[in-house]
Amino acid sequence: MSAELLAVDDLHVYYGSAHVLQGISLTHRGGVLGLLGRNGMGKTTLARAIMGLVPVNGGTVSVGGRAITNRPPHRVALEGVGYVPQGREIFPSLSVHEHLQMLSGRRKARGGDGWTLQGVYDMFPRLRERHNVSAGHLSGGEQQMLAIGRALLTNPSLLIMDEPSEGLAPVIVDPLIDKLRALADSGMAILLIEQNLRMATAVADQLLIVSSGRIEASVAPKELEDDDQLQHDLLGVTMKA
Amino acid sequence: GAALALAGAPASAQDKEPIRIGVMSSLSGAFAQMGQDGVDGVRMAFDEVNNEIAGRPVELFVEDSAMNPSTAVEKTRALVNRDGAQLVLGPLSGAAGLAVKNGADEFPNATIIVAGSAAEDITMRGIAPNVFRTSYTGAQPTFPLGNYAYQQGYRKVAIVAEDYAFPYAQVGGFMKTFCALGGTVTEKFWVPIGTSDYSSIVAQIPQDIDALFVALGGTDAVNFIKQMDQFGLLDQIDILGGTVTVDGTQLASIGPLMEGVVSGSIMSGQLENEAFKELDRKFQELRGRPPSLFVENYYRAAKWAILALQDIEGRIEDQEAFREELLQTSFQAPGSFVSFDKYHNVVPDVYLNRVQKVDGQWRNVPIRTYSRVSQFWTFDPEEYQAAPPYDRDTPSCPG
Amino acid sequence: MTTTPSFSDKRAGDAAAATDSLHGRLRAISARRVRRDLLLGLLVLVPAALYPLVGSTFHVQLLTSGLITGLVAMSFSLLAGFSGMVSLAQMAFYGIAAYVVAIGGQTYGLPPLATVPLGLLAACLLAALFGLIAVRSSGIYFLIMTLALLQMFFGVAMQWQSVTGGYNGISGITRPELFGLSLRDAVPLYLLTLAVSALAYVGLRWLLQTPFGLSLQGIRDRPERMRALGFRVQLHRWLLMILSGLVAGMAGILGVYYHGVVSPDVAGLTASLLPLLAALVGGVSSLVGGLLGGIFITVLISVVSAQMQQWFNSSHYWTVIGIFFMAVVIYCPNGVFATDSRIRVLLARALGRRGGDDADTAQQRR
Amino acid sequence: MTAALQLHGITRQFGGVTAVSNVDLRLEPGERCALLGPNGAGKTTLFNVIAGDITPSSGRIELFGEDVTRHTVAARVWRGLRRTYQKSALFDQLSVAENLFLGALGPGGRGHLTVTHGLTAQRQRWRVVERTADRVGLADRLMTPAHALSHGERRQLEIGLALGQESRLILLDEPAAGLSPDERTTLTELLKGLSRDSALVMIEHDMDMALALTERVVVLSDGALVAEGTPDQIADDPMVREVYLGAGGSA
Amino acid sequence: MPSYFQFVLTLMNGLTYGALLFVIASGFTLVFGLMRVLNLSHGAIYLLGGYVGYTASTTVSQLLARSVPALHQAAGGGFGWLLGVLAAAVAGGLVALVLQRLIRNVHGDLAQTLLTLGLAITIGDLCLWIWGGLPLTLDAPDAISQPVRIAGIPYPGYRLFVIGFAVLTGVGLYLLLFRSQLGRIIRAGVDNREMVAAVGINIDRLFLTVFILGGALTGVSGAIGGTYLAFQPGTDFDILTVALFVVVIGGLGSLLGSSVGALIVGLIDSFGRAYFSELAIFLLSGTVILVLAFRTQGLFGRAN
Ligand SMILES: Nc1ncnc2c1ncn2[C@@H]1O[C@H](COP(=O)(O)OP(=O)(O)OP(=O)(O)O)[C@@H](O)[C@H]1O
Ligand SMILES: Nc1ncnc2c1ncn2[C@@H]1O[C@H](COP(=O)(O)OP(=O)(O)OP(=O)(O)O)[C@@H](O)[C@H]1O
Ligand SMILES: [Mg+2]
Ligand SMILES: [Mg+2]
Repeated sequence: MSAELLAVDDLHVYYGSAHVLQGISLTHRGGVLGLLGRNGMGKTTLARAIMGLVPVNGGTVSVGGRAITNRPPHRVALEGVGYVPQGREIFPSLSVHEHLQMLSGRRKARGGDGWTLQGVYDMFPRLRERHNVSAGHLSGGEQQMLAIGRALLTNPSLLIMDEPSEGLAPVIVDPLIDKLRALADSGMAILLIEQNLRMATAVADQLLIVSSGRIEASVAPKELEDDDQLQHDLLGVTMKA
Repeated sequence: GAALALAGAPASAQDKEPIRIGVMSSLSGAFAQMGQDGVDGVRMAFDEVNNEIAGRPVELFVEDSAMNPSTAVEKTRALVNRDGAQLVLGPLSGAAGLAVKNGADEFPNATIIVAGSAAEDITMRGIAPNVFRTSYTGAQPTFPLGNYAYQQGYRKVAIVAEDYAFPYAQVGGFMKTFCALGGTVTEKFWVPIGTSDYSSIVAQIPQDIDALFVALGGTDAVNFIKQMDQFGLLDQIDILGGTVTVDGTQLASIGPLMEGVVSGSIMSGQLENEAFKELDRKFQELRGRPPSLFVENYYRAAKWAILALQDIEGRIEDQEAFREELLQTSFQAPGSFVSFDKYHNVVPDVYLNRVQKVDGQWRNVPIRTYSRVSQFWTFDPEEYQAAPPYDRDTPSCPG
Repeated sequence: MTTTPSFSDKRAGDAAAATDSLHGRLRAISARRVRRDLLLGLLVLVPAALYPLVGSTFHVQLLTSGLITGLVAMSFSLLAGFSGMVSLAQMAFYGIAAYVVAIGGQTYGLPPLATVPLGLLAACLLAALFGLIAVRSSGIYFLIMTLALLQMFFGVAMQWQSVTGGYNGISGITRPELFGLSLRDAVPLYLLTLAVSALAYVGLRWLLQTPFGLSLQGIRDRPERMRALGFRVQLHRWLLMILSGLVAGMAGILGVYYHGVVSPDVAGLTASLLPLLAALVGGVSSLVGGLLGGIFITVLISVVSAQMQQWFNSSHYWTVIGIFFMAVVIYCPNGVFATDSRIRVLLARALGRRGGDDADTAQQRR
Repeated sequence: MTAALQLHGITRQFGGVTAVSNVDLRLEPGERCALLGPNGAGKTTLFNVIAGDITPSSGRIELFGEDVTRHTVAARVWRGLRRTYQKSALFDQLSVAENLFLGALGPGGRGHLTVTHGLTAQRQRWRVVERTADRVGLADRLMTPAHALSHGERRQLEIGLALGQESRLILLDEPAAGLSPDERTTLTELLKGLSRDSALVMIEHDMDMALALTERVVVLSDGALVAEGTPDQIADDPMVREVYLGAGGSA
Repeated sequence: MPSYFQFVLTLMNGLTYGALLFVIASGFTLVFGLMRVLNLSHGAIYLLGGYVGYTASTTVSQLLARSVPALHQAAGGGFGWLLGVLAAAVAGGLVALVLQRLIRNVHGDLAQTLLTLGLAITIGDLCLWIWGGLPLTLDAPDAISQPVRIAGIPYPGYRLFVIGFAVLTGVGLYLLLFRSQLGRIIRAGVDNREMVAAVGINIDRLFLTVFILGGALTGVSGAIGGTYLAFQPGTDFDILTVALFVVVIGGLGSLLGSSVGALIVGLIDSFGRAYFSELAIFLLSGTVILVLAFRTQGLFGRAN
């Protein structure tokens, strides 16, 4: 297995005439890589480009050493990339249980047992309570849990999460932080896009700052957490007033 | 270039100004087969004269009136104003024919020979100088059928017919003669065109009637007869048919079920005259089945025009003379000997046909012929035209 | 007004915006557009009005017919493109106006001065009635509802024989005179149709750029949100439906003068299919597309049906039209006259440029 | 003084689930209140009931002293109620400016038709649009169609839509969700600066923001009101810690 | 006929006609229920199924009658008919395949719907081109067309067969839509195609499967319906209208809905014709309008 789980090289993406990704390069060798940046800077676009959900106009993407640039999304997923999209994107026509049923056992984990339906229910007990409800009727936070569970069931070796903490109550976020850390420690690589600074700094091993479709900086979480001036320079804010 | 050629070469047909003739028929939708038959008929007639009349070549322009009166008007304009036709054969459906006739003053330099449309008022209650009809009115072929029904001993008849103008007239013609003799029509079932399930009507057909008069066309006729059969009623009731109920188009698909049905038409599946045999042979060659009513109707219209044009040396530009000649022309058409009455409507023979198997094919075989049937039957034209037009309730003789 | 998203500095935009008020900018844009459209309009209208001097009677008639279909198509697009209501009932409004003019003139001998307003009124009333029943439905339910209503209209036209003439309808309609010219003649009727189409178009264009027009588009995109902003969604829909009935009614009156006949077939399959095809070929989100589409499809069908006969002795022109139509949907989803058709994008790609400007299209779709 | 909002025993069931259970709540004019609670507690459902998107199974809603339990959504808006949605509900084909224009056009207190909205008022309305766009940080995206916005930008526009007009009561459903820390700061400033003519209820999982902006906090759990108090009281309440804040959830 | 019998007969007729309508609408329901594509070429595929079924069954019957007359006699036309039904399924499936290939290229509900309309126009005209415009019907095999006596009245056996077929179709569809992995995935894919792909499922291929299945089912309904009712040019749009009405009355995408819708239309048609024949032309559209006026989402439709 190659050391580079994910390698993005000089990636360019356009929407019509808008040049949204302007040459992004990054490599991910395991653990949790965090992406931060203001709204509309191209984080989601990067995630979608990796997944094959938007056409790439230049540059390459490879996973585990295999080129997947502009491959159809299901091929990318079968390469072991899991995706928790921004805005949840659950399937309103299916019940909670059907969501999980649909995916459980489809793709085996590389080694070990892999995720099961029960595993997801154990992680988010709230979902077990609501398992018969049509997913469209779930509350926002419940949908977010479902979206995370859905991605886990594909047993990815690389998990791309686009703002997974959005809409989750603090009481859920804390265990989620621990869980993600545990996953990363057990060998799953995670690409985490976050707006929640606290979560990002707590989970990530390294943080990249995206601005205007480029990687502007790469910092260690500890460094960012402690340095108010750096926070202000890179993100325009400080974490605590 | 054309002028030079004209001056030099001997005047062969190719060099003369062609006679442009428009053909309008229903070529899409439910009447498409009948419409195509009509076009075949026209082409056969012109092929017989090698597409040439009095040394002038004939050019045909075919258009689809789509069963729609507005379209028929537009297509007449296309044929006359665009293609330069001075003679238009068609249209096929009733409303279309009526619309064209009522707007015919727009085309003073063209003559229209209605070849399929059966709406009475095309040649009644006011006529247009440039509109003729060579087919028939809705009631024309069913007057004798009512007569026949009474003579057969039927006294009580029920009716199943589509709910629009043509069947009103077919039923009207039948009832005018049948009721006049003392018969009664106990029940009329009017069904919308395109009705598919007749089972609830089949279930309601009274059991004490002597015969059932069915005036349905196309799939409606097929569905009705089929469902009568499924319910086992077909053998129990005598069936009389309208003009298009038992035409070749239906016989192709449910011939065996129709066996013995008697209907009134201006055409038949087996006639002794040469013109018919010729048409029958040629059409069999072309399509592998006997010619339908519509083949004959359009053929007849074309033939009529050819004869008249030949008599005036192809000078179709002289519309006055052409119309005059047309009105005077009479000839042996495949259906029967035909001529015009003073209302520009055809006076043909009417046949009562019975469905029989002839040489492995289901055909209408004439059992009775009524010669020279006028659109007014034996009634006084003035009185007839003054009477209210046929509809659901007129005429009526519930007994 | 190309707004390429500026990534370099988000704040830079604010400064630029501050120099010029939004209202002023929009006014300038719309003034520019009005000027452009006026010029374009004249460029189209003047030759169109002079066309009868050179064109044959038949071609003038064909154009008239195309414009009439186009008017109905425009009334369809008005509903479908600007408020998301795909209505199949437009020909009922056309039909009732045509019937009222025909019956008023033929049966009761009323002058056109009376029948024309009556016809338009009838079209509006019928649209109001249909609207009352249908506006609560949306999407496919609305579509089916209007289809059922159209069939109802067909049924009444067919069955109410004493008034409508039943299956045969009413034919031999006498046409009025306008400035001493009979509308039975091709050219005067053409000019009248052209004028009515142009007026209807300009009127609707104006209406759509008012707040009312914008509200309709909001309702199309997200009716629940419009409700939550306090709008009377149903009422807006209903009014638009009446307006579209009015436009279709105008077409109906021109149509009955053009054809000289009205019958239940106005609500039949082919008759209702035509404006639909016209609207689509022209692009549903464009009003002028409907008019042009009407002419386009009318001419196309006329040419194809005649040529299929001349070349192949075949009457199967619908196969050609059907295939053409599918090609339009696939390659020019916004109509054959749209600037963002797929063909253009492909061309642009081939020439090394990238597709159209997204920001621009949101503004220009009308 | 009449309350801006008064809920009497609001209950809402979905099949077997009671999403909101017998909630009584009174909100004074101009008051700022945070509605907290774990996921699925019934917060959004309660908003939907107040706004009229769903009817309560039982209970009564009063807006400014008037019983509006049976009123339509629009009728409540005419009385001064505005809201945002947890999942952005924008006019996708329209530009940001047009979206905001519709927000500003809303028929205010009368609910008459937009046809009658005279052209004279337009200039002023566009000015409102401009100001709103600036306030929510979309000033340089005015001509962009809404479907081409990023998630966070859509959230910004979502808030902008509700701020287009004067209001007397605003319901914000997780306004900060999806916003970057920078935009969050801007939003906090914006909300702080809102006129006191209008009361405000805010659902928010960003505790820093929720507690900084409000003077009263209500906590919902399993559909029922379980705690109520000032931000400080709530942050220290052990029960709230348990059901909502969790172990590390210090404010 | 005594009015009691008349009533029973009318009821039976309504039920059998309703069953036929359900069969006719089933392919439509499948494609719409799973794919949310409003397939306006449904009627055209039905018509094509009828024609292909007719040609296949008559050809096979003639061949058999000529080569192995004994077998042909014994089967009572059954072989030809069965083959006709199979051929219709194949034809319907093929058209659906073409349709799916085309529809992949267009986005948006309206555009997709219009594409199917274009296809409907084309197929309808091609059928006229190939088969001409004569009204045709298939002959049911003797085995299923013998009259059965119900309450002393002979009742057409084929109609009872259609009831059985409708029940089978309904159960099959239910299992497929709601009880199978395929059903779940397809429903998910319709909600959000991208996300289904992003969890590693080749959604395009599954969509194709459903289309072909729906097309085949429609083709079969053309052959089965074509044995019950005659068909000719124009039948395509009549069938489409009825299918649309049935499905809409029941509520789009609801299987229960379309079965109830079919029964309602069948019964209203039957009783309406029997007892209010003057209103026959308004029965169908009137029912639709009434239902939708009071339930804007149809009887079993859910608000989205
Ligand atoms: N239409 C519905 N049908 C069935 N259950 C529903 C429906 N709407 C909401 N619920 C359920 O009611 C509960 C409350 O939902 P609600 O959206 O109000 O939660 P919330 O407090 O806003 O949560 P979050 O913070 O996650 O947004 C949830 O468990 C949800 O699944
Ligand atoms: N479909 C689209 N068409 C045109 N432009 C788009 C489209 N989607 C996104 N954009 C633009 O691309 C840019 C980047 O968007 P993206 O969604 O990647 O941002 P992001 O960094 O994820 O922001 P957020 O934090 O708000 O989610 C934004 O300016 C957005 O307006
Ligand atoms: Mg994003
Ligand atoms: Mg919520």
